[in-house]
Formats: sequence, structure tokens, C-alpha cells
Amino acid sequence: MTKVVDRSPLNFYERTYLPALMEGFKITARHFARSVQGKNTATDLGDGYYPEVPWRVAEGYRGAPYLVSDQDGATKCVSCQLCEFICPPKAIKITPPGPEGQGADRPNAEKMPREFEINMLRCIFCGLCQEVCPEEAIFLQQHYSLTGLNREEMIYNKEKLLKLGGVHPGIQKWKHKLEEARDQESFPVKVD
Amino acid sequence: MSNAVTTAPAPTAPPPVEKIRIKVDGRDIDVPKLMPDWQGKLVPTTMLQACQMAAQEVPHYCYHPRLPIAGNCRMCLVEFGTPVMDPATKKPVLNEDGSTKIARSVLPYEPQTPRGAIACATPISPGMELYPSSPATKQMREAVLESLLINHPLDCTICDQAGECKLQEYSVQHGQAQSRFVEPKVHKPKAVDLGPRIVLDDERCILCTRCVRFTRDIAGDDALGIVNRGSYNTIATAPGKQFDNNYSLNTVDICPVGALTSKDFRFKMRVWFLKETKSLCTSCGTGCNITIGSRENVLHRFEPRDNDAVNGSWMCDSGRLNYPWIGRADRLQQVQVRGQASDWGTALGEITTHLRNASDGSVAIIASARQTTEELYLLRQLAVRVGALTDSVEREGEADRLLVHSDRNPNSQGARLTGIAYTEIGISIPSIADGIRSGKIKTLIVFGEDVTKCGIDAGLLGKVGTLIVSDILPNATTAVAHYLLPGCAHAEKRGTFINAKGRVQKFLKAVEPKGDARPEWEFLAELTKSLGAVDGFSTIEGLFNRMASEVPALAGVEWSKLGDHGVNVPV
Amino acid sequence: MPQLTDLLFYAFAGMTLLFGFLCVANPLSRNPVTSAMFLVLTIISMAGLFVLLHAFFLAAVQILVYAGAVMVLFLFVIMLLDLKEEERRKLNKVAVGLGSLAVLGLAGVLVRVLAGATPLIAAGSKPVEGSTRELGRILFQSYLLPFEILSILLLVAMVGAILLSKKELK
Amino acid sequence: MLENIFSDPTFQFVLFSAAKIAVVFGVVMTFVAYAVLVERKVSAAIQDRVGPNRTAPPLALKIPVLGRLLQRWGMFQPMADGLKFILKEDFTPAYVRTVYFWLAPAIAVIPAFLTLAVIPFGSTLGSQKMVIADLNVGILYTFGIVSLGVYGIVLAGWSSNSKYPFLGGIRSSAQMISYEIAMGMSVVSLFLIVGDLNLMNLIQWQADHGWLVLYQPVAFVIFLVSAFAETNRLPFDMPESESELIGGYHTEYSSMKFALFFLGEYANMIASSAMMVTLFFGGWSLPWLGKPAETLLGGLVHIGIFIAKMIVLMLVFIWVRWMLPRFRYDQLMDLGWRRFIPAALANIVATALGVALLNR
Repeated sequence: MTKVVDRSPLNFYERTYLPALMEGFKITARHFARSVQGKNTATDLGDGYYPEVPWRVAEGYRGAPYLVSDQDGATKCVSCQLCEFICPPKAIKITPPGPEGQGADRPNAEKMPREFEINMLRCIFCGLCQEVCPEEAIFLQQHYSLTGLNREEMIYNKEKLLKLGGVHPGIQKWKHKLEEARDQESFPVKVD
Repeated sequence: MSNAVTTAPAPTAPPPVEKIRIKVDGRDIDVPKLMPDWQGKLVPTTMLQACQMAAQEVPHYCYHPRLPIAGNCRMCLVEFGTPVMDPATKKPVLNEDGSTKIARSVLPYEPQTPRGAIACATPISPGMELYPSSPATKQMREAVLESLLINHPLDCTICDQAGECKLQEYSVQHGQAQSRFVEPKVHKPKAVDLGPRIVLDDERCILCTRCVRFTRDIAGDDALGIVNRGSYNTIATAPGKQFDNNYSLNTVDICPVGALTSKDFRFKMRVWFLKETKSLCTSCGTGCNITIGSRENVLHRFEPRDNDAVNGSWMCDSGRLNYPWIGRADRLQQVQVRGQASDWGTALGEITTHLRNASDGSVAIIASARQTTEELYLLRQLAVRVGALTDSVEREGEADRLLVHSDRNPNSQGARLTGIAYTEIGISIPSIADGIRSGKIKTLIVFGEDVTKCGIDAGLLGKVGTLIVSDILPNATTAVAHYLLPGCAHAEKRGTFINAKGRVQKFLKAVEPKGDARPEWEFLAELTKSLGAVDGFSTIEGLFNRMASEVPALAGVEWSKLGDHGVNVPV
Repeated sequence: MPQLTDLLFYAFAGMTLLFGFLCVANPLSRNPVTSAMFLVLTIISMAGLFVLLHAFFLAAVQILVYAGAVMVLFLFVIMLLDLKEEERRKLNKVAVGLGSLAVLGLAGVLVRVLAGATPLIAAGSKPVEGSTRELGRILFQSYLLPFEILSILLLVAMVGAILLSKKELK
Repeated sequence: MLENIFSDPTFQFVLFSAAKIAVVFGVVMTFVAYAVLVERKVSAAIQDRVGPNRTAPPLALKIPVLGRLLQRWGMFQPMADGLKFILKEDFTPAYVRTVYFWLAPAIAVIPAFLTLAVIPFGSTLGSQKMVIADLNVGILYTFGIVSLGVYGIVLAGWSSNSKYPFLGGIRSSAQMISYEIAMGMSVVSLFLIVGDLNLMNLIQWQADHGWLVLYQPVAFVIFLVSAFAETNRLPFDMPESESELIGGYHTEYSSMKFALFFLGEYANMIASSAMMVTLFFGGWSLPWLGKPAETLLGGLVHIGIFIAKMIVLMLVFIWVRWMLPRFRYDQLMDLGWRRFIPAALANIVATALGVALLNR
């Protein structure tokens, strides 16, 4: 159903701006009076004010992106670099393992980033990295107040991101594949 | 343009080709009856080639224009129809409206179902109609792709081919969003070591046999084959054999999926980040055309670039892997004057003064045939100005059957044509050595060569009054240089090489030079200008055109006419 | 007090002349905006002179109309047109010569007229208070006709300007 | 000798003027600082926030109850703000017209303070009239000076050599010229009634006959709205509208130069409020307090009354800012030229007729 917005021409009284003015006065005066009595949204919620009492962020709030580990504590990221590619402010920088690099810290996945850096000064919390991640390895979590004393400190490395990200259980597709391959016994399965 | 220059290896005036009229998606098109196959032999034109001429792309995996046709992936299935022939008169049967009656191909036992033909291997016939975008063709493609993906591991996230993978591309165009295959997939070996440079992932393989055909028919090293049966088909090397010929990495390029990957490039960088720069391989006189993949000033890989006149689609592994030195940490990055760090202004100023006061015949120049033609030209002008003896250094190796040339210098012809070297490269070096020994030559200018390895040993070098050296990496000559001018690798500058067969080809800049290093032609142009030898040039285009107008062999060539594939000049 | 007013007079007079000169011939800058700004300063200095004459109304109107409105519009136009050429153009010697000649001629006439003139207000007499009320009375009684004619003239100019600035004449 | 000098009227005039200037300047500067605080606090209250409530020097917090209270009211915030403005990096971008770029902030501030010279902020204090310059063309002087204020903004916009400031400067010059006309015309009717341009006499008339806002409500509305436009405050802050022009004419400014624009805006607001109090609300007088003060205390009370009225008007300024959205530029021009100027003219004619008829 399309809604038809009534745009009838204003009458003379309305064109004097007076009704709009009165409305404005009414609303602002109401809020002013309430605030002067010490009541506002923050007190309604009963928490207090921000720096002392952190916001209660809503469920599904999208704050800073962090890397997560699976239920076995292994790095989920396989360094596919799609997040680096999609990142609009180019905040993500991944160093791939390279030919001599160390494999993943879980069997069968072959690959994990040598270094994974997010420059939180650049990050705009847009969530595209989470959206694009095929491994469900990066999630926007509920941190919203990131601070640091210098620019270097605001570049979060892999270790820090994994620590902040915590464990995020998933389907563990690489492990699943490995088990499937073992069951088939058609080829010797190499496990390193 | 003079007659001296010919563009491309002129497809020797094609004989009048017989044309056939067919219909592609309802549009009439005339296609030649015969076309050259991978060996250049004329064979009947295929449906796939006809569709390509009609600008209808037919998806395919196993077909490769430079390989024999196998026709085993079935991706190129196309619905078609042929004119109905009256068996009695041998004439096409006409419809009521006068058009030719067409019989669409159908399954013999199921006449209502269209039948496709593999476009890559089916020759066309007069009056044939191809339907590369008909619903039946689409359905066939979808079905083939679905079956190819049944056992595919879908590990694009860790696959180096992702981004240039035909399986990915065709899945987007012709694939289905969801797999209907719910059973466990067949698992095959992963990360199999095929040879010193190749890793195989059998799960990703679609058994197109491009690699098998390449290594058997092009590289002439029958190392690969398919073993096992049915779902357990895998690519493998012949027992006791390694896949280690000097062209093995080409199979990585032609592998349409991520089954064969390069050990050198493995997990190094995702391909969509790579900036592609058209360049040339400098490892020998063949001058293979390459594409440099780089990101943020780091070189990641060389890949062959198609050029029928030089290298087709291939290049050798040794040339392909000959890039890490460009990023070496010990690259020369600092202008030095008598061992002390200096700057370009000071060094070039002092060199100018020195050369201006040098007496005729007291200067010798040893250039390198690994330098660009423009640089050699400028050095030649410098030599003419100061009356110097010039030569360059020979570098011989073993040639092979396919691409590797015995001359390992990329620009020997450039050195000869610009006059740096005479008919034979390197014959003047003994006389330069004699000149130094007798004290006649007091100033030696060396570009890009370690002269201690080619007849002027360290003791003799010590007798040189002023040693001016430009190079890229440190060596015994740079260590004793009075003036050390850091130069650029070819990936860091622009210029041209003339290959052993006299093809002038240009290459472009992929990465920035390190530290103080500057393209040699830039500071040579400044030097020759301040010496009054050549007007200053600030662009490579201007310099090249000037050179072309002065070097007889290059008459009529212009930078803008070089194109991506170069032009031939008489040598 | 006389000393102070004398001092102020010379200061304002000097400023008027200096800024006026800088407005037309600034050796440091040929930027039209600079010229306009010096013209504003000239006008303000002149307003100072009016104040010294106790012509407060005139002073205020001088600033209000000329500095506050007319010159702002000038500036507006100069900025919108962005007269870069003006800064680059060299002095036209012929124009300078002819201009100087004209100025000298005008100065000569002025000097001759002033030499023969008698002071309007005798020295020592009480200066006329520039009261607005008196000004209004003079304007609307003695000079009513010229005032109205001027008003009509301005109206005509305004209508003309509007007509000219309309793109399409119907 | 010394006594001679002290009894010299010229010397006394200079001395007392200097004292008045110093006091007024100091008071206005304090007012500017705390007007910013009030603005922030009021806006916070209107928008369900709390406003600045953290800044306090450590020593002040030692005061038992008051320290915390002052901190919560944000009483130290203006000091911190001022300090911050002084200490911030003073950045001059490349390719600006340097001379004008540096001059513009000063030009923007000076007229705002000069306006205050003719405002009678009290009746008398001892022998001194509580006005810096008692001009008999007071109101004209004010308009003259106010009209110069536009130069600061125009030059800032032009000299920044950047498109947003330039647009801001252009908008502001057009806006200020337009509304000056309406503003000037609106007060003509007042002087028709009073018959004098001297602001002291104007106040005395109001003390005797009642506030002029009662006689001239139309003129007051026009003046009030025009004052919003002249001070570039919402709903007429087109020259600096941050959503379209980043910061308008002061986009490229930083540190103290930016602070000067800020100061100018608030000083203008103070001057406009003072002007309105003088013109429409009887200045220092109250209906039952109409005689010029004879005692020192009386004089101080008059000054207090004046300031109180001014604060009320400034609160209106602040309140309106959080109440109304920004006008569109063509609507602003339409309001100025097609509504206010005709209305002001009609008001003049009506008033003139009324005065002529009543005086007959």
C-alpha cells in the first residue's frame, strides 16, 4: 500500500511560522523542564552516565571487529584476505604465510595469516569484513570505546585481536572434512 | 614507416580462405572453413571458434588454443542444428516460407530432448546453426558444472587460484546457488608434491588434462598422467619420475582450477591484489613477454604474456623465478663518492667535471647488454663525446628446444645496434685491459657488470685512476668504485630491449626503485646533457624517439608504435 | 581640547589621503580586494573627519551606507569575478600619464577656487551641531524638491537595473 | 600640578571612559565565556543530556560542597575552553591569502565590541552617565558599526581559498546586507514616537511612558528576527551551516583565530540583546524605577536590571537555536526582502500617521 502524504498548501496562519514556533517551544520546554528536574533517558534507564557506567549496548550491536577462535581454540582465519579487499577504509592488513610460512594451527586448513592487523583508527565499524568472511572468523563485537596513547597502539595485531575476540563456536568445516576423508580410506590421509 | 620495419611476424599473407556461412544465435556469420590448430596446421574450424568470432563466449576448461584438443570436460556443450538434406536430391529441404529447414540435434532415443555437441572439437559445416545461448545449452552447462563441482572441496578461501579460477567464474555465470549433492564428497590427496616447483591438490582437479597435454606435447617431457578409475581419478607423475622440467610452471597458468599451484607463489598474495604490469623477461635473448604481479612495491610473481611472435603463451621456469633479487635487502641504494655517502647532484657534478677534462682516448666504457637500449644509446653518445672505447660483456648458456636462448643477455642486439659493442660482443675488452695496463686508459665507466669476472681483475682495476660504476647489486667492481651510482632493475623503470631476433619490445614500470636508486637513463640523460652530448630528455618516449631517429637500424620506429608486442627491426 | 581635536583632524586627514592613495595606487599589491579594503578605510577615515565637524549623522550614514553596504557589494562582486588578470596586468604608462594630467588639472581648479573662497564659518564661531532633526528639516523643507527628484532618479535606476538583469524580456 | 590634571575635564573624560571601557570589556568577555557554557547546558537540558560537568581544577574540588557543585554546573569549563584555544596549534593552510586570513578574525570581533560603546547599561553611577559614548545619533552609530561586521566573515571566506568558506562568506554578506535594511527600518518607527536618536533619552522616555515593545510589537518582531540573521545564529546560520558547508567561513581556522570568530558571534549576540533591551524593554528602567539613580546603590541596581533583562533575551537566543531547524537560503531571502521590509515600511507609515494625528 502506498501511503499518500497530504501536502495541502499552508493556510495564512501556518505561513506565519507561528504554529511551528509554538510547537517547537512546547517540545523544547517540556524536555528542558524534565531535564532541570534531573530526569533524562540515562536516569530513566537507571544506569548513570557514560564514562563511569558503560553503555548497555543492545544485542546485535556492532562495535569493533575482532578475530575469533573455534571451540578447539584454533584460529578460524585462513588468510583469504577478502576482508582486506572489501574494507572500505583499508583498515585491515593481512600478511599471508607465504610459501615457507607455517600452516594453520588446526589440521587440514593448510593456511592461516602470519600477521593480521586492524588499524582501529581507520576502522569505521561498517561490518563488511564480517559480512564477507567465508570462514566466520571475524565478528563485530560489542566494544565501542577503543582508546590508546599513540597510533601504533591502535593497530591491533593478530594476537590481540584473537584474545579480544574470544571463542566463537562454529561448524568446523575443515575438521569435518578431515574426518570424512579419514573415513573414506581411499587415499592415505596426511595429517601434520 | 620504412620497409625495414615489419609489425608482428606477419601471418604470411593468408591464402584466400574459403568461407562458410553459418548462423550463430540466429545471426548469419561467415567463418573461414579452415583455421590453424595448436601446431599451425590448417584444420576445419570448430564450433567454439565460430562462436568466438560471433562474440559468443563458450565456457570451456579442457580446450586451450595452444594445446591439442581433448574434449573431455564437456563444459563447451552447445546445442546446434543442421540443414535437412533431401536424400534423393542432396539439396537442402526448404520450409514453406523459403528458408532452409533445420533439424535441431536431438538424442536419438529421446527425440524431444536436445543434444549438444562439444564445441571445441566439433567442426562446422555449411548452413549449420549454433545456439550458444539457447535454454537447452544453458541447461547443459549448468548440469556439467554441477557434476564438476560434486567432488570439488570448495576451499577457495585457501586456494591460490581464487580470483583467476575458471570454476569460480563459470559458477557465477552458469552455476547454481546451492548444491543438491548431500552425500559425502570423495576426498583425494591434498598438497601433493609433484616436483620441485609444483604442488597438486587432487580434490580441486577437474581432470581436464591440460597439464598432461602441455607437458607431453609442448614441453616434450611426458611426466604426467591420470591414474586410478572413476571417482578416484587423479593426476600423478609417472612412477619414479619427478615433474621437474624447465616449463613445469606453465601448467599452473593453464590449470583452469587450483589443482596445480606454484610452490613459489603459494600462499604469498591473493591474485586480486596484484597490480599487473606489462614487462619482459631479462633472463635470455628470447625476450619473453611477461606480466609482473606486484602489490605495494613488492614483486610477487612473473607470468607469461601472450605474444605469438616471441613466446606464445609460455615461459621457462628459470626466467619466471628470476625476480627475488630485485627485492634483495643488499641492493645498492646510496650514491657513493669514494666510499662516502653522497647525493646525485654532487656525484654527477664531479663526474661531469672529470669527463670534461678527460683527454681523448683516456676513457673506456664497459656497458652491459642487460641494460635498456636507451641507456646503451646514451652511453654510446657519452663515449663519442669523450672519445671512449666501449664494449659490453658476453653471457653464453645452453639453448633448449623451446624458448631458452643461448645468449643470456636480454639486449645484446641493442648493444650492437647502438654501437656499444661491435659485431661480436666482448672483443674489445682485452684491448681495454691493455689500455689500463699501459696507463693509457685512466677512467673506466662500468654499467651493470662485474668486470673482475671478465678479464679485468681486481689488481688491474686498482690501476684505474677513476672508476665510475653503476649497478644494482653489490659486487667486486662496485666495492672499489670511486663513483657508485645505484641503478634500477627493469621492473623499476621503463625502456626497451631488442631480443636476439631483432624484436624491439618495451617494458613498463611495476615498482618504485629503492632508496636513492634512479633509472640509469635518467641520470645518463642528465650527464650527457651537461657534457653537451645529447639534449636532456625527461621522458622515455622522447628519448626513445630520438634514439630511433639516430640509430639506423631503428629508423621509423616510434615508442607509440611499439604496442604491447613490439616490432621487428633488421639485425 | 583644541589640541586634541587638531591632532585627530590631522590624523584622520592624513589617513584619508594615505588610504585613498593606496586604494588607487598600491605599490605592494595589485589585488582588487586590497584596493576595495583601502577604500573602506578611506571612507571610515572620512567618517572620522565628519565626527570632528560634529556631523555625527553624516558620519554614521557614511559608514552605514558606503562602508557597510556599497563596499560589501563591491567586494562581493570582486570576489565572485576573481579578477586574477588585474593582479598580473602591468601599469599602462599612457593611462598613468593621462590620469596624472587630469588630476593635476582638477587640483589646479580646486586650488584656484579655494584661494578665492571665504571661510563659511568664521574662525572661533560655534560649530553647527549636526543634529538629525535639523538635517531632516532642511532636507524635507528647503530641499524637498531636489530630494524627491533624486528619489525618483534612484527608483528609475533600480527599476532599470532589475529590468536589465532579467534574462528574458517579454 | 597633579591636582590640576585631575580636575581637568578632558583628563577626567579620558580616565572615566577608559575605566568604563575596561569594565564593559571585561564583563562582556566573561559573558561570552559563560554564554557558551549556558548554551551548552541549555542545549543539553533540551536534548536530554547533562552538558559539561567534569572540568574542575584539582584545588577547586577541595572546597567541601561547593567545589563539586561548581564542577557539576560546569563553571570551570569556559576556563578550560579558553586555555585549550590558546594552546592549540595555530595552523595557517597553504595557499591562503595570508594577510586577510590573519586579519579577518580581528575584523569579525572588533565591530561587535564597538557596538557596545553606545549602549546605556545603567542610568548614572555617581556623576558618570553609564554609557561609554553618549552620542546623539547613537542608534545610527550602532547600525554603522554592525554593518562593518560582515567584512570579517566575507574576508575570512575569501582568503581561505577554499570552496566551503567562500560559499559561507558569500551567503553571509548577502544575508547581512538584506537583514540590515529590515532591522534599520524597524527602529525608525521607535524614533518617530520618541523623537530622539540618543539612546539615553530613549530609555528615559520609556521610563516615563512605558516600554516601547508595547507601542511597537511589529517593529520588535522584525528587529528580533533580523537580530538572529545578523548574528548568524540558528535558524539563520547559513554562513556556517555545518551540514552543508562544514563550518562555512571558519572551516580553515584553528586555535585562537577560530576562537575569535566564536567570540565575535557571542559578542554580537550580547550586543543585540543589549540593543533590544535598550530599544524595546526600557533599558535600565523598570515600570516603578524610572528616575535616574541618585545614589551609588541605585546606580548599581539599574545596571543589575539591565543585565538581567539582557540575560533573559540571550536565553531566548539560545533557546531558539535548539528549537528551530535551519531555513533554506531562498526562504531566508524571501523572508527578509518580501515580508520584513514591506512590513517595516508599512509600520513606519502607520506609526508616522499615528504620531501626526495624535500630536495635532
